Amino acid sequence: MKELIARRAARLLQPGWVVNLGIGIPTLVAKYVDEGVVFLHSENGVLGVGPPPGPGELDVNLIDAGKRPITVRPGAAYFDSAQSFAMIRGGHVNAAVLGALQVDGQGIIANWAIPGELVLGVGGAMDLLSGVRTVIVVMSHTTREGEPKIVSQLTLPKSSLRPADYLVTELATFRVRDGGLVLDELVEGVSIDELKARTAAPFSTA
Amino acid sequence: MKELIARRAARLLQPGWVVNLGIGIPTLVAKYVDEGVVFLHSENGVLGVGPPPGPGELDVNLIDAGKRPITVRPGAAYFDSAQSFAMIRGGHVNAAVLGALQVDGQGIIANWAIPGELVLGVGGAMDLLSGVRTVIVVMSHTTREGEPKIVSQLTLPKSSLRPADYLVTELATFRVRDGGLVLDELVEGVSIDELKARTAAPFSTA
Amino acid sequence: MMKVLSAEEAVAEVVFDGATLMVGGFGLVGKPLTLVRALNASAFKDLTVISNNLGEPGKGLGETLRLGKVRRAIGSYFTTNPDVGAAVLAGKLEVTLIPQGTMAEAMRAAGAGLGGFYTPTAAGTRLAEGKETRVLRGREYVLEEPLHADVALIRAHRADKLGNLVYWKSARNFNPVMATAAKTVVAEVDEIVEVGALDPEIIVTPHLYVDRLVIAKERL
Amino acid sequence: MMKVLSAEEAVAEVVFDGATLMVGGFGLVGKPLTLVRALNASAFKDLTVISNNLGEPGKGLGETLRLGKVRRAIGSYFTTNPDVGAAVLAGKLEVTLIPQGTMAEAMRAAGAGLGGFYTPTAAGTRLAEGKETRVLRGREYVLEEPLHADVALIRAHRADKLGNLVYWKSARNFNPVMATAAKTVVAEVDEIVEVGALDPEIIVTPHLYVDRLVIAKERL
Repeated sequence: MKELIARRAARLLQPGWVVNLGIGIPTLVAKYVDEGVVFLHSENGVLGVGPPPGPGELDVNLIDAGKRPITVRPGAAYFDSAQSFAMIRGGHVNAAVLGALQVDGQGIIANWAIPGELVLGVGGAMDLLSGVRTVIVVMSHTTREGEPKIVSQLTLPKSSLRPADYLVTELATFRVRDGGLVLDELVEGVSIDELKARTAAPFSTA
Repeated sequence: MKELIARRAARLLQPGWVVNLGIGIPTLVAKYVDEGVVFLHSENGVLGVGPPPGPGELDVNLIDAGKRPITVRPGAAYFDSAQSFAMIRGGHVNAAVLGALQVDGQGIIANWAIPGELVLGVGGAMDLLSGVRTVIVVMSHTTREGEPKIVSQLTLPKSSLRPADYLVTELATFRVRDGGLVLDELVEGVSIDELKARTAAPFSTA
Repeated sequence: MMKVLSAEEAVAEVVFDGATLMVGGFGLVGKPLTLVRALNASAFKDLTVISNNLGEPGKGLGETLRLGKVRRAIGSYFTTNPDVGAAVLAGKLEVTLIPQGTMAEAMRAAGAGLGGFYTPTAAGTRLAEGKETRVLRGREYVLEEPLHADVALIRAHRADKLGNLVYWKSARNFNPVMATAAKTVVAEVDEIVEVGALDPEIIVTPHLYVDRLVIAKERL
Repeated sequence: MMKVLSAEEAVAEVVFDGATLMVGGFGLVGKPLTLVRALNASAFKDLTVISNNLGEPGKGLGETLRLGKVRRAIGSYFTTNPDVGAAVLAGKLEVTLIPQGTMAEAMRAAGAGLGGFYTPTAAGTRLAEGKETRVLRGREYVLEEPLHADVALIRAHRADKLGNLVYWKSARNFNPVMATAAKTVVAEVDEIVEVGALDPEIIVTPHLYVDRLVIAKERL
């Protein structure tokens, strides 16, 4: 299911784009893009992330934002955290692929805090949402308990005032347009009634 | 006279200091410092300015803020204008030696604009005054017409709310302390009465 | 791969009447002279030029000014070109003077997606008139807005074919920060090398900031 | 020439009870592990630690926390060390969470002498509560203050004897910006080379930001 989501999210990325991939399902997107055509940005200070190191290639000081060892592509560059986030906030990163806990009917995302739990991490998620040109949310359509994650009203704290541009689940891809969700693509074998039953926010089909 | 001022200003610079020299008399200070001990910063993006190029050393793309060709010392670094002024404003430059048109009795400086004339240049003077740790003003004690340049009230627009720390002229060196001028050193052969006659602001002698 | 164009093609593609241009350089050092010549040969007009200075009389941007293409100039030091004062007095040019460090920082703020910043520079002076000031932790600061442009014409030393840039000595100056602050960035370079030929540790301007490359024909 | 000290000497010279320390690194990469070990072996306490995270349980700054030396932690991501949550619940640790980019920018603002800046990050969220917000040109921004420290403990790859620094791959991260934001900066490096051995074009942290050098004894 995760692979299906990642593969479909990857199709939204345009040649030449600089893309930041979050932790979790977003990480899997790397498998489905040509790193010579799409450039991967990691907010800890790398542009041009390549595949994981092969035997003998490991450098423990070269990691991505998920703290996994990486390699870099030819033409890569290193920079510090302030410059990295300047790129992100300043709109120089074409897209971010991010996970989410909830998304509302306007595309507003909750992906960092759970009420009642001690919140000890935010990382770069809010910065990415504030600045990248296209935000692609990838997530399972429902929680493990089967509850809709696409909701009319967020019950979790929002991550930004800025909505996602695309929302990719194992059932469908939505686009956010004029403050509402628009169904872009239904996964083969999923009926529109099933999708509606598992989605707790309205969406249009054109 | 200029050389005398420059030589005496140079004595205020401590070993290990990073120092920015303005245009005019300040430039001459470089002749009286050991560039291996005092590091010269130029706001167009050079730390470690060395002497003017000798025969065959000229690089037209290596200039200081006064647009004169320079060389660099071993251990020099280049950086962009934003980083250069971040250093200046952030207090990482130990001292600036600047010229002035007028200084008042509190050490406030006017060095950029003349009333009634079109003002078309400010450069980095205001940034230097806002951030460097020690400001040393070097100037002739009076105008070409013999009018005092140290005045009780500025008649020219001020350059900053921040006063100078030292004021070096061909007659004396003053220190600014507790909001007033204190005579630090009288040039040999100058009497205190002569100094007072040519200075239009009060100063203390201890 | 980055588009490599002639200076004339690049100017024709990215500039337009009424455009706001950033032009790199401190004096003539680090100035994209080939691009400026192409700009001067073009028919574009009503330009706002953001550059530390406006060249020397009839040289570089000084020629752009003489050709009547510049409606407004934003910079820190125009004193070296007497044409600037004459144009202002003749009502042909509007000049906005900004302290040099504030100008560089305002470009960085634009490139970094900030809404504004408080700087101590110019607080209490004539250059803060009309600007919001504020005392923070006992010190007076001036609120400055980000400084954006439609196009940046910059000068670098070497580019790789992706558009990663390295500079040459003090010709770096405003070029890297301008590359972050404009919608479209054209870099004039001495040489274009293969991808991978520049060490990732030494790249000053990563390729995501650069849109077009032009080979320099004019040198100092 | 820069003072070269052992990690123990450097910590003894620059740290004090109640000090605010910036510690470089993203996870353990780019973390000054030799200096952190010396800090852990010292008697200093009541520290405020500004670092993206607080290591892993019992490792690096995680050990500093276990030793009860940290009164307050400022960072963006403490989730990987469960000791942090336990210490907060036990009332032994105060945590301030800041978005990672805002943290880096606040350090830069401190190093660049700014009084504050407006960022869009976190506007409208819980992390903006209690902070001043403002709509500028139609967008909501949060006012953030500069983030200063008494001491920065940073990790670089090579230094020259003046203290100029270059870094290694993604171990650069917060280190250069922390070097600008603290009163005293100690850099732990793999190697110290002669003055002039580092090309002026590739120096990331010029020596004016650095106060002490220490040779790294601990490696990843």
